[in-house]
Amino acid sequence: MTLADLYSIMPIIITAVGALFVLLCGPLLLSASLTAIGVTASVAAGVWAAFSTPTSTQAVAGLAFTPLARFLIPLFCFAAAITLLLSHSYNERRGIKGEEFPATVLFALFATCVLPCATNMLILFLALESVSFAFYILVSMDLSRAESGEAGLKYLLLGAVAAAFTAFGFALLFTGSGTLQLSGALARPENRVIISAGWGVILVGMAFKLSLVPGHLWTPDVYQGAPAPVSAFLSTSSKVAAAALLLMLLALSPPMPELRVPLAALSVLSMVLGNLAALRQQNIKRMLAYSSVAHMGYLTLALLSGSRDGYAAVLLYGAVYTAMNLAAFGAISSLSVEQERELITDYAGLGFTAPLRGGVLALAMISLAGIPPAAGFIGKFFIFYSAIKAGAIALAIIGILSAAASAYFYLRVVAQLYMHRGESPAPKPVSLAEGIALCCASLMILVIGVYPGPLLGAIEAALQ
Amino acid sequence: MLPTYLTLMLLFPLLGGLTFAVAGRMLPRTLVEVLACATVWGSFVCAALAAAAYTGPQVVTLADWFATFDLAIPISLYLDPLSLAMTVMIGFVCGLIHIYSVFYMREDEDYARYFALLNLFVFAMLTLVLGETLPLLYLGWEGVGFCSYLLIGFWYSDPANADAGRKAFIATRIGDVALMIALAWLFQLFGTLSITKVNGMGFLMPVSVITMLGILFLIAAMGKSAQVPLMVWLPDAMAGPTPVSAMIHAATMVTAGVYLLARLLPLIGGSEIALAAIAITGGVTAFYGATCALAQRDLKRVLAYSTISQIGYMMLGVGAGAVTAATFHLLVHAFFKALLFLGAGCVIAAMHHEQDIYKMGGLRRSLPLTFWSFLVGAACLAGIPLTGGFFSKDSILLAVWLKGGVLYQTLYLLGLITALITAYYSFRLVFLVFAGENGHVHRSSGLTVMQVVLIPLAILGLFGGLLDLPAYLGGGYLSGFFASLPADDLPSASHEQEIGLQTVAGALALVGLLTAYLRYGKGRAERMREAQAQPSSLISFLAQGWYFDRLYDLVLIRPYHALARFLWQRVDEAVIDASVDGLGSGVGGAGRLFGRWSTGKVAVYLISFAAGAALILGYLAWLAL
Amino acid sequence: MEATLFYILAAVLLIGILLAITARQAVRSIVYLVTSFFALALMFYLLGAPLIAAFEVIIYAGAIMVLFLFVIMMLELESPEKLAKPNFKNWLPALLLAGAVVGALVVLLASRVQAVPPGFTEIPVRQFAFALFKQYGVAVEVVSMQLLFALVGALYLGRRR
Amino acid sequence: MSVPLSHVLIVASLMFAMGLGCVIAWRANVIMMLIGIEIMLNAVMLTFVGGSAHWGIADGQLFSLMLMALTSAEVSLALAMVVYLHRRKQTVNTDDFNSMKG
Repeated sequence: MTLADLYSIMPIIITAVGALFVLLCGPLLLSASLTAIGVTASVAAGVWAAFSTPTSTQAVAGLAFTPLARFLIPLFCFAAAITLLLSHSYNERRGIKGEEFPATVLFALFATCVLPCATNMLILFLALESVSFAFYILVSMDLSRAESGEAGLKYLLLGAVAAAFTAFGFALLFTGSGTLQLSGALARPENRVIISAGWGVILVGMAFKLSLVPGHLWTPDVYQGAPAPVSAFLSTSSKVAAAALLLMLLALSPPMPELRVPLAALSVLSMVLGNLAALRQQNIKRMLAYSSVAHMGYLTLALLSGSRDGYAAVLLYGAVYTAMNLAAFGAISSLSVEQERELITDYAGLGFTAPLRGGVLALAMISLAGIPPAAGFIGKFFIFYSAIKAGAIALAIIGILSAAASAYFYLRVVAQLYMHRGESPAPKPVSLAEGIALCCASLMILVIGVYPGPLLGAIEAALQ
Repeated sequence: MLPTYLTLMLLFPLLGGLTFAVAGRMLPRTLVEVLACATVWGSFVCAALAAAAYTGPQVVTLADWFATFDLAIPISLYLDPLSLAMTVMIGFVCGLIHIYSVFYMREDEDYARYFALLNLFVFAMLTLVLGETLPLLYLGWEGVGFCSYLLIGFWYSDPANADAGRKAFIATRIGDVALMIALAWLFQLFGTLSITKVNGMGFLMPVSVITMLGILFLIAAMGKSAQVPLMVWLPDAMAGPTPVSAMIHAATMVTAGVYLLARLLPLIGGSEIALAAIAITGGVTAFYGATCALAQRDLKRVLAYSTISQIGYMMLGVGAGAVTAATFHLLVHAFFKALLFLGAGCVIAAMHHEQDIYKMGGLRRSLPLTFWSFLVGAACLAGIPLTGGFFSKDSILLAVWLKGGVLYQTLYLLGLITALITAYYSFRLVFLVFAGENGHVHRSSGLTVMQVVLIPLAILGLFGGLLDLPAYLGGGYLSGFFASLPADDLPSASHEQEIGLQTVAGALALVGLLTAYLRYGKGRAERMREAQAQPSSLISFLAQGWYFDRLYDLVLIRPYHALARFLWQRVDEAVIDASVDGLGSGVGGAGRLFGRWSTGKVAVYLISFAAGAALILGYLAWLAL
Repeated sequence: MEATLFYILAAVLLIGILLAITARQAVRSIVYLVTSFFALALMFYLLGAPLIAAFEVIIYAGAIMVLFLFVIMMLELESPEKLAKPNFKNWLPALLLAGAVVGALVVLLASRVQAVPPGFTEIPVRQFAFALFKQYGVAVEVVSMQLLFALVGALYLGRRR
Repeated sequence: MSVPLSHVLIVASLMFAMGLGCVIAWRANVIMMLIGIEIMLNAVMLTFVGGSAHWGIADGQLFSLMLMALTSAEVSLALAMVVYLHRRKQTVNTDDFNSMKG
C-alpha cells in the first residue's frame, strides 16, 4: 500500500476518524463544536473526493476509488453536512443531547462512502447494512418522544428481515458463481437459475431499502417518528446508496430478462400507490414518505431500462432527489417549535411569517411536483426519456400520469403556505446554520434545474 | 442584432419578475410599478425592433441547455411570421394591461407579488411563443399555467377563489399530460424535438400515428384554450383581478392552444381526421360558449364565455387549415377582448365591485369614454361590418366554406348561427350596462387613466381589419406576410363568393344587433322585471354552462376521490390486515373487512413484505419450471 | 458415512428449529435453538469449515443466545400466561407465505442439474486467514465500526434520564 | 463427502422459510421475532459455507464470519431497544406499538 493509495481513500478515512474523534472528545467539547467538527469532516471528505482523480485499481484490499464513487461521495457528504447543520438547532429545541448524534451521522456517512468504493459483495453488503444500522440508531435518537423509539424498533425489525433477504441473495449469487468479486461474480453464465434466484431475493431486500411497494409500509411510520433532520438524511442518503448498490450490480451483470417483470411491477406499484396514498395525507412527513415511495418508483423505472442513459438518469435523479428532500425536510425541521408541525394545515401562512423557510419549502414542493424550472423537472424528464428510449412506453406513460396527479398534493402545501392565514405559533428565527443549509439545498435545486450541464457531465464521467 | 433583441425580449420580464419576487417588498411601490411597466414595454420595443430587422424565418440558438448523452436540447428560438406577430401582440397588449393594472390595483397591498407574477407570466408566454424546441415550448406552457394558477387565486382569502385556481390547474393539467405524452412519443418517433425538424418529417409516419399525435395535441390545446370538454375552468378563472382576466384569460394564455396547433399544423395537417377533430371541437365550442354567454348575469362571465366561443372560432380556422385566418382572428380578438375586459374592469371599479349586469345601467352618460370603447369592442365581437372582428371572423368562415365537404359546410352553418347569437349577446351586454338610467358611479383618479388605456385598444380593434383586408379590397398585409408559412395553401375564393359570404355574415350580425335592441333596448324595463323571477329551466341550463360542472363532479371527481380514499385507507393498510385476520376466522365479511382497520403494526408490514417476496420468487420459479 | 451424518444432522437442525419456533416459552425455544445450532456447527465442520463451526458454537450458541436469555430474564417475560401466543390465525399467513417462499426457492435451486461439482473440499485455516486479511481487510474495519456503534446505540438507549 | 450442493441449499431454504414464518407468526413477542431473524441469518450462513465448500475457496466462510459479527451487533442493538421500549410501555407485543398509522 502506497501513500497514493491512502490518498485515494482519504474521504473514507476522514469520515471514520471524524466519527471516532467526535465520540472520543464528545464529553470534553461543546455540542456546537462537535457539530462544527462533523460538518468540517464531511465537507473535507466531499471536497477531497470531488477533486481527486478516480482510479480503477484497488487502493486497499476491497476498495477502489471508482468514478462512480467520485460522483456519489460528494453527494453523500453534502447530505450529511446539511443534516448536521440542521440538526444542531433542532436538537437543542428537542433536548437531544450528546455526542452520539453527530458521531452516528458521521458513521452513516462513512458507510455510504464505503459503499460505492466496494469491489466485492462482502464489503458492499457490510456497507449497506452499516448504513441501515446507523439509521436504526438515528431514528430512535429522540428519547423524549415515544414515536421515535417505536419507529426505531419497526425499522430495525423490518430492516433485519430485509438484511437477511439481501444476505441470502448474495449467498446464492456466490454459490452460483463461485466468487465474491463484483467484476467476476455476475458475469458467469453457468448456474443461471441459482443466480436468478439470488437476484430475486436481492430484489426483495432492496424493495425494502428503496421502500418500493410492497416493502414500503415502514416508510411513513419511520419518517414520522424520526427527528426531522434524520428523516432528511434517511430519505436521501440511504435511498441513493441502495439505488447505487442496485446500479452497481445491474451494470455489471449480463442482461437478466427475467428481472424485467418484477422490476416493472415494483416500479409501477410504487409510482401509482405512492402517489395515490399521498393524495389524502394530512401529515406532511407521511405525505413526503409516500411521495418518496413514488419517487423511488420513478428511479426503478430508470434502472429497469438497463441502458447507460437509464443509469445516468438514476444518478441524476439521486442528486436531484437529495437536494429536494433535504430542502423539504430541512424546512420542516427548521420550522418546528417545541413540537414538530405535523399537519399540512400547520403550515398555513408561514410563507409570510417565515419567508426564507416558507420559500424553501415551496420550492422543494414545486420541484417534487416536477414543475420547471426546478430540478425535479429535469430529473423526471431524464427518467421518462430513458424509459421511453428503452421502449418501456407504457410504464413511462403510467409514470407521467401519476406524476401529473402528484402535483395536486404538493401544491396543496404551497397553497397552505401562501394562500391561507394561519394562527399556528410563530416559528423561532432561523439560525445561521439552518439558513446556510437551506440556502445550499435550494440553490442546488435551482442550479440543477436551470443549468444541468455540468452535473450531467459529471454523471457521464461517473459512468465510464 | 436579432439574437440580442430576442434575448433582451425574454430577459426583461424575467429579471423584473425575479426582482419583484425576491425583493419586491423592500422596494417602494412606485418603483415596482414603474419597473414592471418598463420591463414589458422594453420587451415590446425589442419585439418591434426584431420585426423591423426581420427578413425571413430564422432559428436563433442562444445557448446549449444541455447536450449530454445523445440528447441535446439547445435554447433556441424560432422567429417566423407566426411567432413574430404573436410577440408583438403580446408585448403591446401586456404593456397596456400593466399600465392599467397599476391603477386598478391601487388599493391592494400585495403589489409585489402581483407584478412579479405578471412579469413572469409575460416571460413564460414569450418563451412559449418563441421556443424552437418543444421542451422549451413546454416550459413556457407550464410557466403560464403556473402563473395563471397563482393569479386566479390571487385574492386567496376567499376560499372560492383558491378553489377556482385549483380547478383551472386540474383542468389544464389534463391537457399538459397529453402534451407531455405527445412530446415523449414524438421524440421516440423522430429522435428530435425541434419544431422545425418535426414539422418537416411528418410524411415519414403513417397517417394513423399522425392522427393520434394530432388528437393528443388537440387535448393539450383543449386544456389550455378552454375548449369543450375541458372548458369548465375558464368562467371560474374570472375570480382573479380583472386585468389578469384581460391579459391571461382572454388575450394571451388561452390562445396558446391555438398557437400550438397552428405551429404544428404542417405535422398535424397530414391527417384529415385530426384536422376534422380540431374543426369540430372548435365549432362545437364556439356554439357552446355563445349559448352560455346568452344567459349569464355576471359581466365577467359573459366575457369569459365569449372568449371560449371566440377561441372556438380560431380552432375552427386551424381545423380548416387556415393558419392566417386563425392568427388574424387571434390578433384582433386579443385587442378587442382585452378592450372589453378592461372596459368591464372600469365599469366594475366604478360600480363598487358590482358585477351583476342587471344591477347596472345608465353608464353611457357617466362613463362616456368607457362606453364608446366598450361599444367598439362589442361591435368587433359581434362582427358588425367593417370592424376588425368582422373581417377576421369572416376570413375563418370563408376558409371553412372553401374547405368544402358536408362536415365543413355544417360547421360553416354552425359558425353562422354562432355569429348571430354572438351579435345578440354582445349588444345585450351593451344595452343592459350602458343604456337606461340609474348611473351612479364611484369616481377615482385612477379611473381616468384606466379609461385612457382603452383608446389605443379600441383603435386597434376597430381598424384591425386593415391587417388583412379581403382580396377584393386589395388584399391584406398579413396574408402576404404569412405566405411563407407552409401548409397554408387553401383555394382562393373568387371576389363574388367572398362578398356574398360577407354580406350574409354582416346581415346576420345586424339582425342580432336589432333583436338585442328590441329586447333589451326597448323592452329593458320588462327584462329587468323578468330577471327578478325564477329563471326558466333553459335559462338556468345555459347559465350553468350546460351543467358541465355537475356532470364532471358526478362522473370524474367523486369516483376519483373515492378511489384514492379506497386505495389509501383500505388496500394499503386495512385489507391486508383485515384479510389476514379474516382468513383465519373464516368469515371475512365485507363489513368486518373494511370496518376493522388496525394499522401501524409491524406484523402487517412484514406480511406484505413477505407476500411481495413470495410473488417475486414465485414468478422466477414459474419462469424456471 | 459422512453423507448419512449430514442428513441426520440436517434432520436434527430442522426439527430443532421447528420446535424452537413453536415452543410455548421463549426460554425453551432458546434451548431448542442452541441444540440446532450445535447441529449446524457440525454441518459446517462437515462442509470443511472448522473455524466457522467453532465460531458458531462460541458466538451463537455461547454469546448471542445467552444474551437473549439474559434479556428474557431481565424483562421477566417468563410467566407464560402474560404473553399472547400465536394462534392458528397468526400461523396461517406465516405458513402460506413461508411455504410459497420455500416452494419457489426449492424449485429454483433444485430444478436444474448443477454445473459439474468440484466436490466439497476442506479449506485450511491458513487459506481462510489469508483471504480474511489480504482480500477483505477492510471488511474487518467496517464490521468493527459497526460493533462500536452497536455499543454506542445500546448505551444511548439504555441511558437513564 | 458426497452430498449434492442442491441438498445443502434446500436445507438452507427450509431453514430460511422457517425463520420467516417465525417472524411473521410471533407478532406478539419481539424476542421471538428476533429469534426468527437469527434463524434466517443462520440459513444464509449455511448457504455460504456450502458454496464455499463447493468452490473450494474461503470467501463464503468469510462472509459467514462477518454475518456473525453483524448479527451480534444487530441483536445487541435490538435488545437494547426492546429493553428501552419495555421500560416505556411495559410490553413486547409489536401490535401495541401502533401510535403512528395512516
